[in-house]
Amino acid sequence: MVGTPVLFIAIPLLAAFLIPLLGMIWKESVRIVPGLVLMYLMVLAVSLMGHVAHNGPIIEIIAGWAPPIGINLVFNAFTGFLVTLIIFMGLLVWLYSYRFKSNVEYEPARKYFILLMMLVTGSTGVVLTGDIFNLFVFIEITSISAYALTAFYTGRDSAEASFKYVMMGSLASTMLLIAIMLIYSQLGTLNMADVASKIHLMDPTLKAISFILFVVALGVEAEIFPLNGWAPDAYAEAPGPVGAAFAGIVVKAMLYALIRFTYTIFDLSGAFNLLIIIGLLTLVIAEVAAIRQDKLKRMLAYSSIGQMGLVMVAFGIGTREGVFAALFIMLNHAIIKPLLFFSGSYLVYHSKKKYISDIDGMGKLAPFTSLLFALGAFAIVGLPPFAGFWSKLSFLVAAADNDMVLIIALILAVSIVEIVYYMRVVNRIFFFKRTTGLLARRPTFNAYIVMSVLGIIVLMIGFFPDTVTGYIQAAADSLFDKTQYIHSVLTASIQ
Amino acid sequence: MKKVLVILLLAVVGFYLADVFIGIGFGNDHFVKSDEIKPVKDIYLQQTVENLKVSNAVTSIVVNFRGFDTLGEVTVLFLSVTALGSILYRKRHHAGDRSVLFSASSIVTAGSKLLFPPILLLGAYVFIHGHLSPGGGFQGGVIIATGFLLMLLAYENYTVSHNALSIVESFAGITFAVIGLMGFMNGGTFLQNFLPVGTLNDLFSGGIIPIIYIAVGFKVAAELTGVIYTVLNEKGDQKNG
Amino acid sequence: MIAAAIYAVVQKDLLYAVIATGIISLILSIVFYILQAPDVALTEAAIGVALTTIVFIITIRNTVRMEDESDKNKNIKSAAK
Amino acid sequence: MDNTYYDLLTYVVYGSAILVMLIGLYAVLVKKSLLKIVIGLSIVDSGLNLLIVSLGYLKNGTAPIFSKGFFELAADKPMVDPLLQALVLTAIVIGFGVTAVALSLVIRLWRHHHTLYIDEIKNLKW
Repeated sequence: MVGTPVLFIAIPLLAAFLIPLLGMIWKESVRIVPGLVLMYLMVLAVSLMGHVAHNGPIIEIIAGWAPPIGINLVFNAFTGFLVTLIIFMGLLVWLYSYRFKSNVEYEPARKYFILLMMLVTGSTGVVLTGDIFNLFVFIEITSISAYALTAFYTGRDSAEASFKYVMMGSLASTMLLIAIMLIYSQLGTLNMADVASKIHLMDPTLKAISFILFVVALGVEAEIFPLNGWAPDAYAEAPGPVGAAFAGIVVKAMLYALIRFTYTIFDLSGAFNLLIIIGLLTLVIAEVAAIRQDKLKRMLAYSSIGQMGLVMVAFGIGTREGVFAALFIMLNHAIIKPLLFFSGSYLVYHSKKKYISDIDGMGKLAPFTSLLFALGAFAIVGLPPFAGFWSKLSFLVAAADNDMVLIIALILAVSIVEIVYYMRVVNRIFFFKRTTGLLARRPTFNAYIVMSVLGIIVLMIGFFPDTVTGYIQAAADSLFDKTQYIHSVLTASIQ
Repeated sequence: MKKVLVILLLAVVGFYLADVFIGIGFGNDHFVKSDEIKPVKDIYLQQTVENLKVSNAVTSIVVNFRGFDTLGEVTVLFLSVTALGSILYRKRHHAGDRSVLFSASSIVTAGSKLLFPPILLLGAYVFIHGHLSPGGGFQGGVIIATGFLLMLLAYENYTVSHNALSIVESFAGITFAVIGLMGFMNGGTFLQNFLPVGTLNDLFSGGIIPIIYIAVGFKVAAELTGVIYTVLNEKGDQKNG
Repeated sequence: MIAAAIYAVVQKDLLYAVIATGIISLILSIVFYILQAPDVALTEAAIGVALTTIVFIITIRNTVRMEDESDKNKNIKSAAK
Repeated sequence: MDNTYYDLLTYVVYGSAILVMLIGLYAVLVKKSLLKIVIGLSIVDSGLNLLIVSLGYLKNGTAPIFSKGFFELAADKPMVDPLLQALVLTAIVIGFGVTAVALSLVIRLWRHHHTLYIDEIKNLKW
């Protein structure tokens, strides 16, 4: 075997503790080491994915105590898929911000890269862990890094956005802790698989209450309406790459936790309907809000929330096809949203207020960036040859299989809204006259690479969707196979 | 009438929460009665004595059974120091421009000087004996940090070297992670004990538990001192009251 | 403890409010001790009573002492600026 | 000790823990001063910790420490839940970390606005 899943957590932590020491010797190392760590983890993730495809899930036991007693990490097709995605996004964000931060002094740069690495590590931990309380700890790691990254710029509004985030986040973690305690007080265990196998013994009222607490708490972190008060501000005020990291990394991990609770741990029949209702509300309200925004990043943030709503609805369908569609949308969102954030933040780079109207006529000044932005916009609304089309199609097919006509109609209506506001922006970029005297900023070399890679992936998924559907199908199957998950965890022993 | 609305909402939430917890009951076995349920706490208590030879069950859980949580927790503290530094960072650094809480009299300064070594000693005692008596890395680390806090408050120009803090912090953190990785020796798992456990109630017992707790103690002490130091050096632009 | 909590919320002078939260932690740590949790009691005493209170007090020193909710207070402050 | 005494204690302990949490929550929701909000958050944390520890308490229980005295004096007494205590330990430390970050944000906001009054800071939509 090449390595074990625990290295996903241990190596970045070791590096994070080492960086202050290395920084005293060689200052450039604070930028390079996180990247090297992420590259190594990417290699590890890919090789473990290959291993899992042939030999089945890997259950990592920690401290030598088999699952109900100790903490364990689960690396199967589903978690592996998400981990690979998260680390890949982390790597791109690192690459993008590597030179972006070169004008920043040593101290903040060191902190920025440590925080970024810990954001990735925390999210990876959330996805991998098989223990409820450990999940809480990793959520806290992720959110503290996120608070600090939101407030990274010393402008006046970023601290406010971050404060809002801290408020919501710590109330959410209080609720999460109460829910964990309710489960423990009844079942006497904290292991996810163990809880899942015993949940039918739990008092129904308590079960419902703790489920609702989980949904609310994780909903705050996964920007689900009406708990997403923090999200647009945090996206808009955080540095460009961090906004992309939120969309591509943090939200994915939190959504994973929510899904894990709904699908594996709880056996409530009403849970799926709850997901559909929440998802639809999120979707409709976020898209309507997005069309009213006058700042580019806020518009993207609301669009991101809307996409999360769509994912929730897809998960709420509750069939294998639904899960497939949800994962496909998540994948596309994780690739397209960062592309939009990266290129968008260059388009409004010199504009003080970051209004959408400031990008009029950018198409001539910065053709490459504008083209990529347009590509992202086309892809996310689901125009045929691009990536978003296939995920939306699979979603509609899954909904149609279950005769959810109303939902299909609603989704199509919302898609039109989405098309309207994205096309408005694209229209402004290419066909409006430049009104402000602001110049375009040339992207750095690394930013070019990152955006091109993302653009190529979008095109690749668009033209050859088969390259990814296999992995997604395997991931969906492994999420669905609840008994196998429980069995493989509870019978795990030291290799 | 926002206040009334909020109070009403809170009353409803509180009622349900109280209802749930009173239903669970206080001071009795609250786990569901069933053959399938074997609360892990019983296993913990049993294994603590039999296999780990550690007196303090809380320590054995924090450091061994759920050592991964502790690693995460130490990371949270590390992150909050980093976050503090990043949030409060500004370009011009006013060195020695510290906010003074009160001007200390000579009694206070002399007293602090006198108390400082015993506090450090107490902290060290608490974390070295973490596996035998109440206390451990966190508690001992916090006690040491309060010692530094006392000195920082009593002496206006008492400084702690930032580099020294981060060296201590890094080394302690690396120790924790490396001991964790050393668990892989002999085909074990992350954080697995690889040292002989000794006998119950001895100072040298419990395998890697005391070592990890000492590392945690140093790390927590360095981190909390760092938190206080960073905040203390942050003088507001304008003072009021 | 409840009285201290209410006092902490109602009190306009933030310094007293912070000290009230310190008192909550102090009572809490005694309660923890009674509930047979000496480890938690020790942690709560050290973190809750000492460190949190001190960090709050330093923040208050760096900002304002009064919670300015009334217009009167605001006027005084803008006059002082 | 008899059972009615414990029944009464149930209401007292849980009641006060939940009440403290609610008071903190009230401060977070209603108060207009940023520092008061942070104070409220830390009060919520305190109440939560009490709630969790009291959940682990057992009648006539003893602390989960196998000291020499335990085997001599209290070997027949049940031990209170050590796991919940370990979790609270973690929760307290994490709570402190979050409070410190929140307070540093308060200082940042003060630097820019010279007020902690929430209505004057609101640049973004609340």
